[in-house]
Amino acid sequence: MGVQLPFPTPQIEYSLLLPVLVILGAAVVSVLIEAVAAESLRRTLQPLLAFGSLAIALAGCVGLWDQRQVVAQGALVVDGPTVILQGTLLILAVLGALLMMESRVDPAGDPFAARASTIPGSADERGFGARRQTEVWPLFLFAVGGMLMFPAANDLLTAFIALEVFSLPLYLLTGMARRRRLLSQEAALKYFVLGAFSSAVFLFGSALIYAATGSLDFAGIADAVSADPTSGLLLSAGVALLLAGMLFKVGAAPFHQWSPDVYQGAPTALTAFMSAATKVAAFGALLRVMFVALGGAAWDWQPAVAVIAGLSMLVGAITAVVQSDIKRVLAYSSVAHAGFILTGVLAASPKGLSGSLVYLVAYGFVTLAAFGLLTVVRSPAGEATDVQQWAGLAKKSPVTASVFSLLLLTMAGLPLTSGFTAKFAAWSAAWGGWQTGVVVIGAVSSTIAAAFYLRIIVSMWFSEGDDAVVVALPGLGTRTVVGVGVASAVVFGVAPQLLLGLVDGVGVFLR
Amino acid sequence: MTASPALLVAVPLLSAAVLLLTGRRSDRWGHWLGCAAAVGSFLIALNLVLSLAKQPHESREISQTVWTWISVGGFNVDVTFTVDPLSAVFILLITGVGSLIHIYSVGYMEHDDNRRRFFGYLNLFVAAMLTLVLANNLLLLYVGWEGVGLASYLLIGFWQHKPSAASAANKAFIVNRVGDFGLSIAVMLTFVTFGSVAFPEVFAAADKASSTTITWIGLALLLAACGKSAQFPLQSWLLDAMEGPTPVSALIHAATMVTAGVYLVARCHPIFDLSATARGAVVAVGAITLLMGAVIGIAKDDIKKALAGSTMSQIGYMMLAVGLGPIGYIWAIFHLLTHGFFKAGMFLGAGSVMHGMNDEVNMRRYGALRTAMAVTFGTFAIGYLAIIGVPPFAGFWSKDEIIKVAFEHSWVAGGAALLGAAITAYYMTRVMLMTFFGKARWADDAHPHESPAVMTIPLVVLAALSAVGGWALLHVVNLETWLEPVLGHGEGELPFSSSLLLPLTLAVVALGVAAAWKVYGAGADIPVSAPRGSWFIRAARADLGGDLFNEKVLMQPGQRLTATLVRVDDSVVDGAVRGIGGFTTALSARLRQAQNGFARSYALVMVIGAVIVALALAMVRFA
Amino acid sequence: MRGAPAVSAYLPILVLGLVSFGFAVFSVVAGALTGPKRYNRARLAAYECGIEPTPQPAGGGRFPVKYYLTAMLFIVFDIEIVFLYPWAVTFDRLALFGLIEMVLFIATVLVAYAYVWRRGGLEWDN
Amino acid sequence: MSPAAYLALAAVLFSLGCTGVLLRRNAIVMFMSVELMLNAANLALVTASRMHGNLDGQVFAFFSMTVAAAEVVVGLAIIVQIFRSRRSASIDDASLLKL
Repeated sequence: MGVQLPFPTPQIEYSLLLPVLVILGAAVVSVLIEAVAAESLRRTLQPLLAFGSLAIALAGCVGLWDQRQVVAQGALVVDGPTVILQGTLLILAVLGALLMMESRVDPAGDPFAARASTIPGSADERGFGARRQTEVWPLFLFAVGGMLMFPAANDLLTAFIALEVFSLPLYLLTGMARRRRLLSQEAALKYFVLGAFSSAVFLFGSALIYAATGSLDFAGIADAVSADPTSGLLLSAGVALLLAGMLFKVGAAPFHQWSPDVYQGAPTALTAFMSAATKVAAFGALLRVMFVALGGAAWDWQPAVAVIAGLSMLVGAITAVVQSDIKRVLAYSSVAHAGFILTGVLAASPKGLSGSLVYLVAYGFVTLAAFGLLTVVRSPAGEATDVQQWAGLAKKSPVTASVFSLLLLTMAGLPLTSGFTAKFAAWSAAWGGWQTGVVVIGAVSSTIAAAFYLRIIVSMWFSEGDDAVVVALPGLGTRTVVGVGVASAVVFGVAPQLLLGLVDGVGVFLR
Repeated sequence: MTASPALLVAVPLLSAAVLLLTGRRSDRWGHWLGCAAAVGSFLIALNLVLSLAKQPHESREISQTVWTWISVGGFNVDVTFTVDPLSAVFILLITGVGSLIHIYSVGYMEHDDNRRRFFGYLNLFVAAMLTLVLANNLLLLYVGWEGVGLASYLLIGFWQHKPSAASAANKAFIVNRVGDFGLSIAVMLTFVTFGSVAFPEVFAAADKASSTTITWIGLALLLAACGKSAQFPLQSWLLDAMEGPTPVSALIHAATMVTAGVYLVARCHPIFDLSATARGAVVAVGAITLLMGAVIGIAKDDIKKALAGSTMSQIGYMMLAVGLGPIGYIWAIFHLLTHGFFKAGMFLGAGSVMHGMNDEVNMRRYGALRTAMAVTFGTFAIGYLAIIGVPPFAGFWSKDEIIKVAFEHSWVAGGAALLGAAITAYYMTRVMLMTFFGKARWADDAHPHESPAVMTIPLVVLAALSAVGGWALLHVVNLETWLEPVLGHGEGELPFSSSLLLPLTLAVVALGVAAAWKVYGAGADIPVSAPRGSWFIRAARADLGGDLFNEKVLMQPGQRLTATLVRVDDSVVDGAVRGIGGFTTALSARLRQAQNGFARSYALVMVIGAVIVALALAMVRFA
Repeated sequence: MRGAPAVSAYLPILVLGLVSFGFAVFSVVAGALTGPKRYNRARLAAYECGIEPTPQPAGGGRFPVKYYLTAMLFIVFDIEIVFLYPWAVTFDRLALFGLIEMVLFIATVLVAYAYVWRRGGLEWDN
Repeated sequence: MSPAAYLALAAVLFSLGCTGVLLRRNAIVMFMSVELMLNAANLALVTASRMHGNLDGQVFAFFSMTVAAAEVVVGLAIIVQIFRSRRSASIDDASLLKL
């Protein structure tokens, strides 16, 4: 009855989608393992599956290096930025998984609650105490799969699905910390409610853009925008809502307020992965939307992004100064970093794109390592994240203190560290035009930011410590994560050409 | 054979790495490794400078590119170390005085459990400082700049058990951030203007840039110099920095790091040559600081702080001189060198006194030490004669020239320099008299004794340099000719007969000495607790309001902004939400007193954010 | 946009809407006319929370999550239908491709089902 | 009837949902408000699909329903969990995490 619209048989380029398909397939298998395998078996099978699939996906990703193609009926696109973002995400996922595997720092042997559904403090919970959580693995794999899709999404529908596929597992994982369960659950609730809210905003923005342009895919939107540059209120409102939804995920001010709470409440191993990978995925998608779909209207959105970038840098840097919890300090600093990356987005040029990508890669590894290192400093109650508990750390473990100092200095953007390379790449793209003002704000906020990084360093080296706080000797996994972070900070700082050249080689977004 | 400039940096850096990473294992021999690294780099520096001297006068340069750091499009930053006549004098000063201070520290820090770490930091400092002066581009210079800041910071706070040391380290850091901000702006401006940050390319293209840009770059560089060299208005950290061990004060806060600002201006002189405004600002800063530092020097009873005030003042002289243009550059560097000799010597002398007096720093508790500590007294006295400018000691040659070129520039600059000389004579005589003459006012348990040889030998060497160094640099080394290819040469004209200048200067100095003698000289009764003093002395004791300035201008706005942001977050947003919601239960009321953590207020802020974004979009679209 | 044929195509839906609206009105009115009128606490209790937040023993006993599990199961199948239906409509045109994709889809849903089943989600009396 | 009216209705529903999230303190009701926002988006999508005469919007609506369902599962899991721990479904009670 009624209208017959064309419905062609879709073509799916499975080989080009290998990384995504492998991870999502592994996630489904992982659920199956949860369903049928015995607990002891699950404990070995799940990590094996996770690392195996990540390795295959990574290999597939490397194989896609030269591919520039729109795939799956225009739903996804495989191009240079996609590959580099997916590659980064996969490496971050491997490192994140290593942190999740860590069994030596917590006396209980596992960073996650044995069974998330038990009530904190109940006899029920104690009954499960010795068990190891394996349900985190399917959730983790689904999150990784969604993250891989997000920056590759070429239309609003795929972007939305990807957004949800990686967000929903993260909401659940946030609530699964073994220690401080109430905080963890609360963080999950907040993250969920606000995340769902932002998804709704994103969705409504998509709907309005669709209503204004008649197209969901980015190329179609771009055509409609350039055909009618004055297309009115509907499009503006849609873009504003879409931006708001995405800026929530990247944690830019004023959409950032969830991040300190969530970063603090979530299990630290997950915070590490989430803070690094979410930002990479979300910025990847944001870049694609801004450059491909709205590239023709850059003049329109630049002032808005400039405001958000400036706000993020200032709010992140200034608020971090008064924080007393290291996880919150890092969270606020990640808000500031979001602002720094937005400075690159703001440039709306190929140079801005590569600057942002460089920043994401540099930032991802260092942040992951910094959060990973937080897990080893412990008090009897669990991780010691109060800045005061880190006082005098240099006496207890000079290596931990030195490494953490280096990571903080990298975040502060000290020359000869990757942080400097990143800031250089992002800012040199934006410097010159009217965006110069934003870069100056960036310079001011990084000056402020250096103050709180230094505050932590000073307290580690120059204060008397609390004897109850000890530094646990982590397993190989955590050490690898920290080692990779430190290596990236030094190598990309001393020889930035490696990173700059890599990113320059990938070219721009495919339309 | 010519040594490699990179090796010069690598030696202390490696030694620092060994000392800091091996931990307690190297406690027994760590300090000797540190000394060996310093002396080794001094030998390398010597080798480099001698090779440099063999090259033709006009094109003396030894460059080594270690690797290409950044290469994007046409923009290249190399890690290149360049030894030219200007950096040559610096590397000799840094490694030479540095070696002496390393050796001295072996004795001074003998009873400190963390002596190895101290030497690690010192080596780190030497490496960073060498990077700073050898860098052939602004970015690498920036690396060294941050490095010396970090090392200075670690060393000021070295005695972390003293809260005052930790807070001094913090203060030094925060004040220096302002300066570093200036340098980062200068680097960015240079990069944008010239498409390069390498000195040769930038200087070659400098005259093609617009004069406004050049002025801004100059002012940004000046801000950086003010931070690092403790010049007005960023001077206050230097006095607090005296919380660090005395060898640190001698090396970093007298002889080398604090002069980095002067080096920066001298190095970038082609920029300043093109902007009279920037040069004028440098002169003003120098003149103000030289008087300010001298006045602070009068009022301090803490021997190290009196010397720190003096350091500020002397660097003020150098700043003044570099601001004068081609006529002053060479004399600024000359004074920098002589000051490096005599001030390091005096600081080490002060350290020797403290060492013998149970770490007492209050000069009101000294007195009559000349017999108890003969070597220290003798060397300190030579430093004293040098700093007040008595011929033929080192300071005389350099200060006299600065006063001369200052008068060539203007009456105001000359007057300030001359007045500064008088005050210098006054406060240094005061230090001298209070410490070594008069009655013994020692604390009951003080048993002053001379320091061991490992400490006195560096004192003697520095004293010798203070005595003849000025004359030798001028007439044996021929510093003027040596520096000319880099810094250029200018001739000025005195507004009065040049034969008047020397008597005038000496008369002024004599006046200052006489005045101090009258107050603190033989038979003067110096109370153990400081009298209240006139408003002038009180203001000077309070560092002439330096901290007040910091607090009002630098810290309060930041704190207020932070507080406001938190308050907006806490009360306005949450308050609005609360008003609408109207909650009742006791628990939530209690939690709400803490006023944060509410997901709904976060959502509200998000909505506000979305509205901001929408408005920004609409403004462009519909405006 | 589309003129008369389109409107007539939606006519049955309009009729369906009217019928359901009429049914709703009828039920409410009939209930009001015929039912007993007694007022008690239960009728005035908060409705929006769904589950009355009654205090439970300290340390927590078990919470009846059966309803919640049922709802979740319902969703598993509900979702399946949402996609099965359009597929069924265009089944002939999507041919083998559609079939394979749909099998994959159903397999995925079955995995979720298996998970619920193995984890005891289907045992009501637990 | 003009499709613009449906879009306007969608906007009204979205705003209602948004207001609900901001004003209600019961997590479940907040969550229902979010669902209202999602459905407003669905309405807008279907309307736009009709306006532009292509099916993209309708397909999107299907998917967003699915996502909404998944969100319900996850959301209820978290809310039920926190309710069991704290005996309260008030979002404002969940404010241990702050400054």
